[in-house]
Amino acid sequence: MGRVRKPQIPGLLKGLAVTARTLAETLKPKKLGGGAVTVQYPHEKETPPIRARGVIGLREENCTVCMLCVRSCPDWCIYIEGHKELAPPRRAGGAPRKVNKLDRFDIDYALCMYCGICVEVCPFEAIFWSPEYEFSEPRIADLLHDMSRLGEWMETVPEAPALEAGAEKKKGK
Amino acid sequence: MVIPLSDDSISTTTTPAAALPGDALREGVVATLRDELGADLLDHLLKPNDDLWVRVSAGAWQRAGRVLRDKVGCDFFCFLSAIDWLPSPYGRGEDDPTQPPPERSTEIRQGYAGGDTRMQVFARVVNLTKHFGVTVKADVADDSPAVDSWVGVYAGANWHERETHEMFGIGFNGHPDLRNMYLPSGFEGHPLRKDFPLLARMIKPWPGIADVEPLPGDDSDEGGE
Amino acid sequence: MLAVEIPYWGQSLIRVLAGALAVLVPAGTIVYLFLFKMMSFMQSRLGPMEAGPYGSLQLAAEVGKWMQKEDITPAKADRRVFRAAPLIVLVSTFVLVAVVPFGPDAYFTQFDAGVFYMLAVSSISTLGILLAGWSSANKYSLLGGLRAAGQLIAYELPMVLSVLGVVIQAGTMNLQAIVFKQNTDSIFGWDGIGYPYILTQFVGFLIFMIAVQAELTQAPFDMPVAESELVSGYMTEYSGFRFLIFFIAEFATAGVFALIASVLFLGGWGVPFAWFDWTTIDSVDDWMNVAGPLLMLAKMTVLAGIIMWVRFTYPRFREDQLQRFAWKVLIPLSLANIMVTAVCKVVW
Amino acid sequence: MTDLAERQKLSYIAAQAADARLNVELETEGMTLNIGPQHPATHGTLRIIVRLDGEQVVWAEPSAGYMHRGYEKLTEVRTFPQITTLVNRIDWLGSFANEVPFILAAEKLMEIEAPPRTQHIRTILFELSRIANVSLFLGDLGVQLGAVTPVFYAFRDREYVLNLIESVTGGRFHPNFDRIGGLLDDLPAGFITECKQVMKRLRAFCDEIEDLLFGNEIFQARLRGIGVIPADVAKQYGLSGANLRASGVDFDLRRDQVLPLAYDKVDWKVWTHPDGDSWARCWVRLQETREATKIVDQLLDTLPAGPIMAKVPRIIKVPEGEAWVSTENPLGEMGYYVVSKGDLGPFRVKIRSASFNNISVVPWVLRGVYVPDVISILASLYFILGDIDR
Repeated sequence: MGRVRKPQIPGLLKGLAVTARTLAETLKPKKLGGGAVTVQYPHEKETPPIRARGVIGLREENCTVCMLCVRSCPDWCIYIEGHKELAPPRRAGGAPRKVNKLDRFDIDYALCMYCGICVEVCPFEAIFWSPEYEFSEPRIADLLHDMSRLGEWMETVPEAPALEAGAEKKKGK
Repeated sequence: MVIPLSDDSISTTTTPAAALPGDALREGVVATLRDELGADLLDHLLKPNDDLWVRVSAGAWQRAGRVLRDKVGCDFFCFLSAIDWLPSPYGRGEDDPTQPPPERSTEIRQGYAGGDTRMQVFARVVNLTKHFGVTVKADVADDSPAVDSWVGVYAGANWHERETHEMFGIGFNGHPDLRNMYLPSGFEGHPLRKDFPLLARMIKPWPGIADVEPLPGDDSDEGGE
Repeated sequence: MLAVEIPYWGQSLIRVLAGALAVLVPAGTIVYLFLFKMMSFMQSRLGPMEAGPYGSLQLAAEVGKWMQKEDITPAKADRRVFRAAPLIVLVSTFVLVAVVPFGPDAYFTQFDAGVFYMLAVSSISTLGILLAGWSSANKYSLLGGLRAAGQLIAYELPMVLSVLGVVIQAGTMNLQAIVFKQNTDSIFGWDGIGYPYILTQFVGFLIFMIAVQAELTQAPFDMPVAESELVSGYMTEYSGFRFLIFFIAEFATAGVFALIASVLFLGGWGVPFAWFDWTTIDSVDDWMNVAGPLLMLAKMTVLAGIIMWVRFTYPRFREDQLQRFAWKVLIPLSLANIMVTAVCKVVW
Repeated sequence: MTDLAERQKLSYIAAQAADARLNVELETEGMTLNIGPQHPATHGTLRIIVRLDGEQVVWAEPSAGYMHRGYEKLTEVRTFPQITTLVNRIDWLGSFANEVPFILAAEKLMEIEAPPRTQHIRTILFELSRIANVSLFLGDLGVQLGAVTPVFYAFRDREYVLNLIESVTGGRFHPNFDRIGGLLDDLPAGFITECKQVMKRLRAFCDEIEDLLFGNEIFQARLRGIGVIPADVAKQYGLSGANLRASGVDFDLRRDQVLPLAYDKVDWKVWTHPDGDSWARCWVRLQETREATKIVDQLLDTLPAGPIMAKVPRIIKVPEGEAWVSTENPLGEMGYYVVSKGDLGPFRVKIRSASFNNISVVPWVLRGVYVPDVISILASLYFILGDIDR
């Protein structure tokens, strides 16, 4: 790297060699390790990593309407409504329990910054990240995903990845 | 004209024997400033192993910059800005618009190295060879907020003063070109003053205000398991 | 000579159609092969893949797109000049191709001042570019136009001088005769590959190709278009159909210059006449009228490939640097080349 | 050094005097050219107004603010954990590096220190974002100077780095991974081996760029001796990062301050160049990218085991006080002056971004240069619009 002046190939030729090498590399069949680095998108797709923040899935039955996610959202893009109702007692003969029932859970992806704070603060494992990314819409209003739409994303949520050596087990999720 | 260029004199340095500043060095800086500025050095705070804050009078603002540059060796200009110490009358915009606004303290408490006025300009300059920085503050009068410009001392202060001028409404005497930098020229108000409302947080109510609808005829707050 | 007699109007029609073909086929080849594919491969991607097999109809799609676009003339532009400028550039390409011989009988016209004519008309495009830059009422276009004018004039000179070496060696300015010479002469009695002038005029060839690169305003000489600083220079204000003309003219001119270079330095349409015991132009078999154009196309592709390869690899010169390069390096070098050629011509 | 700058200025003065003589004869008048706000060379919406005499710049004035988002105001209505998602949009190419100084400032006020494993991972991700950022600069440099190919190589190889960042943090551009007291999560399995391969690739990329651009004679002719910024001017304007080091000032915040990051655990070099011209700035960045890959390699080898979170209260309230923390970001010194009043959110955050200072030298350095050099000098100063306007 030391720039010692000694006779060397002119930089102009070296540059031509670099482009020619890449040309040959791209023309080489895929089987031999060549080919372009690009992916022909609608025909073939890359798989995003497990942790990729694509879209948020909702496990409705876990939600206790605690409003933590709504209140920690920096963008104010989550809207929750809920009501209390009586549920049958756990043990026979017990008093009926009061539970919070979710009426509305909307996330406005037009506002969302994909920061993940809501997923992080949720204490009841009700919302998760899914790496799914194909949900663009021609109309901006359609980016507001309601409870059922968010519930459907739940099917695409992967298991959390294994951790690198030396990591401590994480509590919670 | 051909300009000869150095080619072989490129230098690299490896991880040093951390010649990092001690607090004694910073005390020396305070002493120098006291010598040069006298009574215009109003206050200072030296946090051990952290940093040095000094407060000078508004009249000595430019002189302080010159002393820091020439006598203390802080020739690297880091930034210049201002602080409005008035607590925001709007909070974080999370109030319920249907309720009367909550009581908020209007007490002005200045930070490190004290202060007497609502607004302070502050700047930071660094000594690159001895690796320490100084944060210098000055009070600006409430009725006519203005200090002398630093442009003659640190050329880089130009843009920072323009920004501070439009964001806080603080004047800089002797600045060559105190135009708006970010805002349109006819803009009214000074956005970074605390009493300037942030409209983005006013146009819709906070979704977090909503709460779980209680059971009919039930007053208790906490339900659930 | 061709066996069939064709009336004059028929000949003219054939010439016009063939001329269009001779301009558009190289342009299409260069755009698809090099601009779309080779550049993409050099950048580790595939380029257009959707229109037609391997994107081969992409150019057609692009032409369709440009034709649909609105033909905008800026309000303050000099309307007539602005509209005419791209046509002038395109016309210069067509006029230029007229002297290129493609076969023993497959030529549009041939006359003794061929080289002279070629060098003269190739500067017409400068006029078009200057007019485009001037009439656009845009400061970027103006800068681009002026840079182009300065650059094209500066590089005209080394181009002329580098061709002179060939002219001295061939002893003629007739392009057909230059092709004939290259294929009939022999190297020290050996006529296996004829005598392409690239062997003796290699310096001239290099200077010619560099000058061509500059005339075409391709990188590293693309200061007049310089999309990252002048936003495509003189073409900034053009859209739709007229931009398409500029676009086609750029690559068609590249093709035509590559054709000319192959005529001057690589033996043109001919194969060494000794292979088939031809002695004169008239004794060449008729099938050369078909094989010749194909051979020319192949040589054009190789040369255009080099032009494009350089274009995709190099950063651009600054205006004053490229002027200095032309006046202080290329012109003295080509003058020396002429001297040496002349001396050798006299000695041998 | 200064000698060189003076000579350059003298040559400009001579050139201008010659032009002035000529202009008196020809009675030309100047032309005002607006470069931007929409212009390919400003990669963003920066506007530079230049007054031209022929193609020579008589006077230049950048006009920023087309992308001002008011982050300093926005931080005042957000809580501390919410601000990381905001600040990683300042320099969007090296976004993780934006979060670190803010988190460090908050930790300083709370008097907590992240565990060693976290410090290591923070440093690794910090250097990865530097590589992602500067590799794009190296490619973009080619485009500004008319070479179309390098930028594709840059995008190609930066993609591997972004994939790494995404596999750890979940976000390609906006990781939002740093937390007060630690990190959101640990590294996923297989990261170390993959990262090492990518670092090898990136070193190959640096070699390729060196062959394609830095070794190219045209490239050198375009950049050497152009846009010279002497050391004292650089310091006065507060230039930082590679721009400062290219002027011969040996200062690097990774080395020259005590921060809870792992830079003191590895063996690395600070590169400086004495010339202070455009070439020196580009060259220093190329060397820094190489150096960063070596830092990452060493850190991966010495990654300590342990927890990644310090003991932090569930609801974060930062004690009253003021703190200044700056780090050596890809673009230069990025610092946060955080004032807290013991609330959930900060009272005032002054964001000191590198590009704001770096670009404020433009009126000084552009005087007397030619239009093509305007572009190359701007490219070599390397700014990101979000980092200027905040």
